[in-house]
Amino acid sequence: MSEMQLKDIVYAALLAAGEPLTLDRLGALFDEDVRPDREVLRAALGELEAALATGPVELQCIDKAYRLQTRIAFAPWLRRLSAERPPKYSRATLETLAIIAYRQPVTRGEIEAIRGVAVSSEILKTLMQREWIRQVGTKEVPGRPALFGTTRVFLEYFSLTSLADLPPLADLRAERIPGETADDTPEDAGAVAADGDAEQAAVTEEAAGPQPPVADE
Amino acid sequence: MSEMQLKDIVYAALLAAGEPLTLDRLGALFDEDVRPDREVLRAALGELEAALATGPVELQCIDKAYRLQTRIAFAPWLRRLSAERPPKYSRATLETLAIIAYRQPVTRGEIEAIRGVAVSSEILKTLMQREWIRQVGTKEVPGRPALFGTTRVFLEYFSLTSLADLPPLADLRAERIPGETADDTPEDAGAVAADGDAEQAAVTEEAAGPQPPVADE
Amino acid sequence: MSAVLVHGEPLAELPPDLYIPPDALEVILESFAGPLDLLLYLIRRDNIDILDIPIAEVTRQYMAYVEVMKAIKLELAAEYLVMAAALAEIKSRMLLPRPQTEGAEEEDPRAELVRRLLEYEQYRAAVERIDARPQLGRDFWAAGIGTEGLDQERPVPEVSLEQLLDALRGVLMRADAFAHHRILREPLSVRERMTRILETLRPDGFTEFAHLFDAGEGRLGVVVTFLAVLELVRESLISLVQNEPFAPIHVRSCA
Repeated sequence: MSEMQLKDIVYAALLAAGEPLTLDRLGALFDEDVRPDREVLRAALGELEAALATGPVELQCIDKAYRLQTRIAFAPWLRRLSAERPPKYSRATLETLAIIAYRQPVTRGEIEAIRGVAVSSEILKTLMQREWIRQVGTKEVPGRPALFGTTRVFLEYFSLTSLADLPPLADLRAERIPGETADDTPEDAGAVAADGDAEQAAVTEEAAGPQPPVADE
Repeated sequence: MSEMQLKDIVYAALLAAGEPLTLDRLGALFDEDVRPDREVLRAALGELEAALATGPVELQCIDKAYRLQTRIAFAPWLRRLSAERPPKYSRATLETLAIIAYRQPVTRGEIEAIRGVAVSSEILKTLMQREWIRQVGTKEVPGRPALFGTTRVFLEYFSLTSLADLPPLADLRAERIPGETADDTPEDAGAVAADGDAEQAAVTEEAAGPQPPVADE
Repeated sequence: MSAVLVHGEPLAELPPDLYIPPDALEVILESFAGPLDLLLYLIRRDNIDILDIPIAEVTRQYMAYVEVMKAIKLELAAEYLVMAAALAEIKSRMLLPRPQTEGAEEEDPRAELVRRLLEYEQYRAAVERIDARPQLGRDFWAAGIGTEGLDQERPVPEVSLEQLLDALRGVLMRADAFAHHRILREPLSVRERMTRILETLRPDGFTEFAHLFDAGEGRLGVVVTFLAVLELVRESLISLVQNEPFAPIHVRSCA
């Protein structure tokens, strides 16, 4: 860490994450051989809290995760912050929603196993508030985790008659991921897309010119 | 505002907004009768910038809107917040982006003429999905091809205050060809930034400047 | 010095710096973003004055690369061949005696090519500089904090199906990278039905098995429901109870 202060790294992470961070996730920011233990992290969080004491931001710990929030005294001004652009869901939120749609009924643990990272309660809360997902039961395993599934509101929002309208996973896999591969191929050469109508009509792109289906070689 | 400091209100607002805020939007946080004017707001932003100088966050101006972002020095830790690695874009994609950034508004055909190779639809789709470029009109020539330009999201992504912040194209030639005047500075870009709508406005730079002298033997 | 074999065929002519394994060669050749890129590489590599290109030599080298690309069956953009033709034309024009017209000097046959190369090179350099700029999510992050309890009237985010699928593609790529998760085992219709069945089951008590089926859905619907029930049983989400042979079967949520 050298000159960089642990307190500042923690502050930067909380500001950048956009979601509450547990001690484990804070620890994971560091290489194993220099990873601060939980006590050290807690001390840094304490330092941060003290440093923030005179400012408009405060540190909160909810359900063992830390997050920053504006002090309530600033609410009168902040209430007037109307968004100019509609906000966006984080990638994590969209991934979670997509996994629930394809894998329902599914537990949070299963979503995490697929995503490879933790799914915050915030995300599930957001999706529940939107009424796109709901708890449809609990799984009979230790801990009795909740099972999530999508709702009719979800189908309606995405104009799906049923989940079967979603493109099969195999088609998604086959598609080339933009930006990941050399993409200089003149598309005329490969316009014969293997997956014809898999490129669903819902792909709403306003690109100019005719967009041939993605060629897959 | 009483005991509450303007600087702190601005800080809280920038953090809570989740998007860059213009002076107008910052002013709108206040009742009309106590609304600070633009000069006062600018001064508060200056104060804030100074106060943040030792911390992990910095103030950045994007197209006359302000946002807070983490300092680059923290990237090694913050990169680990996400399981995903930042996307890497192919040379072809970046070349297309660069040409659109410097030559906008520009058609696909014009981009192809400069690159000497076809620009695949995939590339344009990638750039549009990232919301780095958008169609800004159509060219009044046969076929009415789409004209592309960069967006505010592009500025935000590359931390550019305005298009004028782009490294000038001329430098290169100045190095290579002693004696030739550097004439490619996108100086119009500054004016663009002034009119408040850099998103649309074009860097109206004349092609690539004068033709290089050709040695004859 | 032995010839480099590509697919068993010796290459007739190779640029002197091409003694690299064909695999690596492929990577190098694929990294050219187009014919201008390749030409610039050749010119800058040999420190050639771009304003006085020895066109015959550069053409020879260029063609050697193009031949290698063809030989290893790289998908060769048509533009490479167009450029080859252009180079050949310039070469032939250079050989012709220049008519001495008074006053205006005859334009160098290479002028247009040089102009294009210089222009392209500018953008190629710009790419490096743009890519070197701080990038959101790579070098810096937007700082933001929660606004819980502010009861702001915020519009809800809009999501397109494509964005949703795009997010899923990201997951799939990662999942492929670290393990082979079987994300999808059943057709979606079955998974959807599983959710619906869980919803209809009363939290306490039994639901009659037959009530889960809707004859109006036809055979396919019945099959989907049946598969969903089997899958739910397999995942221990529900249990089936039958008190005696031929008695009605009841379904109970395990929760």
